Amino acid sequence: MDFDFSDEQAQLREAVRRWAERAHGFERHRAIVRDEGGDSAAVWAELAGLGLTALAVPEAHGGLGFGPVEAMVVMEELGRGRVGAPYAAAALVAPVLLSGAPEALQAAWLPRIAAGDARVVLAHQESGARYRLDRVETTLAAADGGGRLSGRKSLVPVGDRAEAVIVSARDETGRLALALVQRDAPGVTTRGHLLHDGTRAAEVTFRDAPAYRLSAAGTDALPALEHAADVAIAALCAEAVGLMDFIVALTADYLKTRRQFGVPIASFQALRHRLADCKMALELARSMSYLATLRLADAPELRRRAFAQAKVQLGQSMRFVGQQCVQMHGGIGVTDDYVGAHAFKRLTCMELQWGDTLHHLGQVSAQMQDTAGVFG
Amino acid sequence: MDFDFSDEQAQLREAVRRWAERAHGFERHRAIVRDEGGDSAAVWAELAGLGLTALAVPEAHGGLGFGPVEAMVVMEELGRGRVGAPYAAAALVAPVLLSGAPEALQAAWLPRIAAGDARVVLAHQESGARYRLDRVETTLAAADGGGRLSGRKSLVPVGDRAEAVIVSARDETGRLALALVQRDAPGVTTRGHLLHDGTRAAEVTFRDAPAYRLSAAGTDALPALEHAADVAIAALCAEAVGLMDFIVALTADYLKTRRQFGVPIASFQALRHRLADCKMALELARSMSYLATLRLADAPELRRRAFAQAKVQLGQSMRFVGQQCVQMHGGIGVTDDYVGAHAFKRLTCMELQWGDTLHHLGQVSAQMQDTAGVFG
Amino acid sequence: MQLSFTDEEIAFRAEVRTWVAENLPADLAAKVHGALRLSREDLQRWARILGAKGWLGWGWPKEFGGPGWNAVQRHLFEEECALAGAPRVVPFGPVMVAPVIMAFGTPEQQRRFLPGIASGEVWWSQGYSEPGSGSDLASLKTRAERVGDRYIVNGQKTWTTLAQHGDWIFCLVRTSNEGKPQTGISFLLIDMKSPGVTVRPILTLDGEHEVNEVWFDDVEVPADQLVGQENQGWTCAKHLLAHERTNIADVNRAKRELERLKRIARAEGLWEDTRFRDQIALLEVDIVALEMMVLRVLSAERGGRQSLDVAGLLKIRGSEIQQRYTELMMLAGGPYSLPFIFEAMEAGWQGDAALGGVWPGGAAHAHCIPLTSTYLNYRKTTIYGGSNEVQRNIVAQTLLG
Amino acid sequence: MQLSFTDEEIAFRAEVRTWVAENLPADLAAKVHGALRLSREDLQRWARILGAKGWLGWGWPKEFGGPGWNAVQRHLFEEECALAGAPRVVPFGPVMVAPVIMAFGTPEQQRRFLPGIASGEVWWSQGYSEPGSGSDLASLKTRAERVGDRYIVNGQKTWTTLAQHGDWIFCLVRTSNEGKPQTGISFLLIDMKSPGVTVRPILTLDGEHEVNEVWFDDVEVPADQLVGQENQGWTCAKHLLAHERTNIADVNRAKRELERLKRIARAEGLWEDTRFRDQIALLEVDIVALEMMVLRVLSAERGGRQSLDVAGLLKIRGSEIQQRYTELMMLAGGPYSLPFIFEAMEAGWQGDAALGGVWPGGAAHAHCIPLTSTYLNYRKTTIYGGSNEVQRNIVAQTLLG
Repeated sequence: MDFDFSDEQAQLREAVRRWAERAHGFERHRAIVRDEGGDSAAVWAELAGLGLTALAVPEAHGGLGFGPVEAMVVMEELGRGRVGAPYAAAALVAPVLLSGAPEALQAAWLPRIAAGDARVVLAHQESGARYRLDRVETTLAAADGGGRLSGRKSLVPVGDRAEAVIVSARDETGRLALALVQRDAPGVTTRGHLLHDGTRAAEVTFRDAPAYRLSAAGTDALPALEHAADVAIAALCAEAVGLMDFIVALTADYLKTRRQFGVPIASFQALRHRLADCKMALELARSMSYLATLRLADAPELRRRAFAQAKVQLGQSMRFVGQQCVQMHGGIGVTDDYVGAHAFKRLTCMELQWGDTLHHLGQVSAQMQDTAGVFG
Repeated sequence: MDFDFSDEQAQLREAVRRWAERAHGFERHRAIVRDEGGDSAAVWAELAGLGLTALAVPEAHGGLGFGPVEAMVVMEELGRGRVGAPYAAAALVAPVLLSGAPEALQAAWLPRIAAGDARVVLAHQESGARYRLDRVETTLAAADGGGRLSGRKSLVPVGDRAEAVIVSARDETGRLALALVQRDAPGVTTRGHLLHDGTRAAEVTFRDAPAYRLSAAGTDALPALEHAADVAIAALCAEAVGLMDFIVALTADYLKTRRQFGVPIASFQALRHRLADCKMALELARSMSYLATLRLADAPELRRRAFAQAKVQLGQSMRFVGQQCVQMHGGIGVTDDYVGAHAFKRLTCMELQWGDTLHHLGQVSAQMQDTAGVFG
Repeated sequence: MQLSFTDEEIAFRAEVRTWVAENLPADLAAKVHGALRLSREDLQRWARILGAKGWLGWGWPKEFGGPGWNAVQRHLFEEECALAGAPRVVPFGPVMVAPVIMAFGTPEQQRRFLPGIASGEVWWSQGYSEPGSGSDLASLKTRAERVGDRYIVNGQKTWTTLAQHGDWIFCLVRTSNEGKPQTGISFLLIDMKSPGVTVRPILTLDGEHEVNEVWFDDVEVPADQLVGQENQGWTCAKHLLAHERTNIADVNRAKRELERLKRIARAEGLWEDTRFRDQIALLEVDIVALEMMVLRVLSAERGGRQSLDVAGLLKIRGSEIQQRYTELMMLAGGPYSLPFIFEAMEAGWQGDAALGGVWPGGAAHAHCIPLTSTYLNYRKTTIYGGSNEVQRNIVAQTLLG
Repeated sequence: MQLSFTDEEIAFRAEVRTWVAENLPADLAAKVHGALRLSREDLQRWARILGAKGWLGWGWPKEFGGPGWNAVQRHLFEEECALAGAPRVVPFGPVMVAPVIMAFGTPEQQRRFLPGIASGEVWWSQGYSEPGSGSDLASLKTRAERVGDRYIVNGQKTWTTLAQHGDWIFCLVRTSNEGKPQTGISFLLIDMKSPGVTVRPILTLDGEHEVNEVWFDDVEVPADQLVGQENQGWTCAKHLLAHERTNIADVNRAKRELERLKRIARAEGLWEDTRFRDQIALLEVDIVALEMMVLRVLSAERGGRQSLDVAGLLKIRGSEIQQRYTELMMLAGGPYSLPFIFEAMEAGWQGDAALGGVWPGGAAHAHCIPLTSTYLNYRKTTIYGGSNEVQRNIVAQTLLG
């Protein structure tokens, strides 16, 4: 039971933080949203330059083979720095999905991911699925050398710019399968758009698109998909913690600077107590972010229960901290050219990703045991 | 659409308020709890002396035949005055239940109720029923001249001191029936006890106890029982509003008087805002109390929906106002000899009577229509 | 005490309902029900229609050409418009500056300005807030110097709603630095076409252009555009704030949006979900309770009495409820509340041709597009018009002195 | 970073668990699990058992006869005791005054007082709060005048928990009125059998006798019962407050009570009720998050670092959660949470013979009897030990200065 970071982890944090502060200011973020549709190739190259795209790739495939704690450290700093790049999707989730793939596929893609040359992202969202990973209508038909995908996916991170997409689909036996399809393959159509947080996603349709099956025939890929989702949730929790660190500090500074009625508004007890409540929400969220990361390698049942609990806490914290920090700013807090407003928008969108608070509350409720606690 | 009180109603309010202030101070309340088991014959006689026991009894039976608004006015003042007498149960609910009874029964009991000579109360609570009025296992067997009751009821208001009890029971056909049994009838056993709010209730068992059937054979008494419950809920809402009026004013006075750090604690913005929130909860509750009272005579569907909404609002308001007013008092707020603590206990118990907030939320949720509003 | 309206009130409601049904353009109602973007022309169309009927100044007394309705009639009119999906009337002219001109303006000013407001021809803006003066309005710094028969105005206003469309603007300006801040403020009417007036957009966090900065650089304002006495502007401002308190709760619109929330929940398959449905049920209770509180205030006002201690609660509760229903709509949309497609806020957007004219998730989720924008935009409701913190200060003042 | 305990910690936990299982009297555990009334004798029995094992002063260093455990070991010990249903150790002796005597007492005072505390023989009370000094402790007025080799104490303490059982009481008293309030306070140990000490009960709103007023009327206190220097009492008080911060969250007990809540919900037929079950689920998340926060503080403390900014949150959150589970238990009991039967809080009460020895609603609802009493009683948790309002002031101070 130890929540200290190693020196290596501290150095990793420092490196990411320094890069974000130096190279990824708010003006650059806005320019990326305005001029590059929310996704910057240059930023991705810089992340690769820092070695971050190699972080979760096994050493055997040219990566660093780091674990969940290092991923958490990076995500906290990307959150603090308000970096909208699809790092979690393309650098953390993809390697996990590929780890179950045939060796040839791993050898083909993992080194390119590590080098930052290729982005591979998961496409799981379907129109009627809401937050359920097992509601899949996209089909995977067997074909020589792999399969053929038909269907439609929404909200695929940088889905119109990634080199390849890993798709959840039903095979002929009705089993859930995972298949990789190259974006430039015939039968793949993409339409990119912004999300409210300034990140990029795409609607992707497949018409008999040639695909490589990742999950072995005869197996159900749902456990693998759920594990990938939990990798994404752990990353989301860590990013949210870094982002809440940022917005709470930003708000504290504002309260100390802004004057009304001849005094700094930091002198009003109602605002002081509310900032204390924000700090509470932040530290509860940080605690559950740690729990999620440290449970990532555990048995599915234990892991899923902890992740549902974590997303419920994060959902509540993100909403409260985001709303109250905007409120305490007054008018400036709702303007598009204020960094705090963008932090709020990101916090808002994160609640709607990988299952909202009510969804995960349902999971917690359904999985409750007679006893409960950090240790299960 | 008019929420003004008539001069008569204003006079009625004034009379009850003056009596409570003059004759029913906190010391008397405590003495009644300590020495009289939470129920005082003298207080009942004084209420009768004020004509209040006749309020809801039809003029044909020696009553005043007043309506729901007058009942609300009285209950608000009994709440403000913290009068624990079973007025709603014995003076408002009983006449409604008897209004459907055979003329002979009405003639036998209503005049005595009006005169304050007899208290007749409803016994509906059973062990497994929780808040459902239709969960009834007590049986009513037909017998010449009426029926015979067997079963057990809990939490019957002054059930060990009332002259008669009206019992919900199943007849041989499985229909819900209402039957009146005299407390001194053979086969009736009672055990009185206090509730946490200092009022009196009793566990009552029936073994082949002779009873008079109120509801006609072949009919289902549930609608009548639900209507009686709504009369009780309207009374409860009004009492709670009066009681919250009292405790909010009490708390405001305390904040202005109590000094810490060299200043009145009324100067702390966090407490000022919380008192404002209490005022909000109080006025929302008053609004829904009005709605309940004014819907009492409406068609069951419209009435029940409004009453579920009202009890949800009251439940939330009573809990928030009670808890926060105690909190703002600090230590004194949790001492047994402080009037505010007793107001809090009464507010606490009222949430658990006639369906708690979650129960009625379920009712609202189940009865939602496409449109909603005060006018249905 | 009684709940039902009088026969006269019921007849009045029916008359308004019929007229609105016959005169509210369907395309406008569709935009409002869908929470899509409204143009200046959209808003002006409805204003002119009301103006032609003599109902744009629905709160005005007969002597100034208004219908002379009482508080209950005004409420019924507002409710019928809201439920039918009429665009929100831009209040700065008919609801805000007009009553001030009626109460404090000269007959000449009344003749000059009221007709253009009543007809909907002239678009007014409100120049109150300044960068340094939000909750603390009395500290405003925009100066107006009297030089001969004109005032020379210098300074900056901010959060000026829809000023990009404005013909005229009414401003609180500082004409004296003596005494306490409230004194020394004057109420000026300024032609926005005057040289030296610059309007700069402020984009809100939903990316919309709704508020502005308005700069005044040696703007010459004829002295006959001063309303009331010099340095008595605070009196005008207070009069304006006191006027129209019930509609601030916006409960009529809340009822309409609750209906919309239920439609969205059905479309997204949440209507049978106990967990989400309970959230709607709680909101429904909140809205009914707020409506009852509004009706209590109306009943008191019709009786000629003020019930300020309750009226002061309406803005707090109304804005909390507005934020709650926008929040629940966004949550109901779920993942499909995430896309930000600026052009999709325009009525008639058909999606992307590349995907065969469909939306993220398909046309079935088209109603999700505005949900997060509205949620984000409505964070303003607890900030503007006197932040809810300031409102709580006021409520506490009445309770604790 | 890692979640699991070390092998040593796991072995330690096993040792404690075994010992508690073998030494905690079943009748005591039954009372605690049932939230029934505990007598002085009940509390003393467990204290003596711990004392005999040398674990009553479980936070003490070896040099004073304690086990010398680190923060994690202390936490594991507390958790095992809580989950097993051990009575709460009355903290005033072993947890509060002992560390002060160790830090500031003379060797003579340490020899004189620590053994009786460690063995559980001597019952200590805490004399801090006064009628006029709650949150504002430094304003306390109880006077101690030095006369020769003794102090003459006059004044009144209040909210003195279980003082009716007390042998000794440690008090903050005013020995000087110079300088700011904190200076001029001294830390005195007073024998409650001294002439002039009067204890008057204060009943809490659940009707229980748990707190008292303690009056001092010319009480003579030998000067060798002053701890630390005269007028340096505030330093002792701060040391006491700084000591033992994690258990203030009481998360171990919260975990035990969550299990009890689930048992009650099952018994009352609520386990399958989505609406109520979700409330339990939310509480479960709250408790897990609080436990993680506690573990973070323990990890920092074991590493010799303070993480005050988080520790300051523990009391606020812990007390909110205590109130929430008592509230949910009361709600789970439903109508059968209403009866107030004072004698039924005694273990073994069999109900009323007149009804054949049964309870309101039958023996199936017997577990409901204490629920509302506990709910009412626990309102104190956000008030005592520095009200949550004061705690928020402190947290805000670290954020905003």
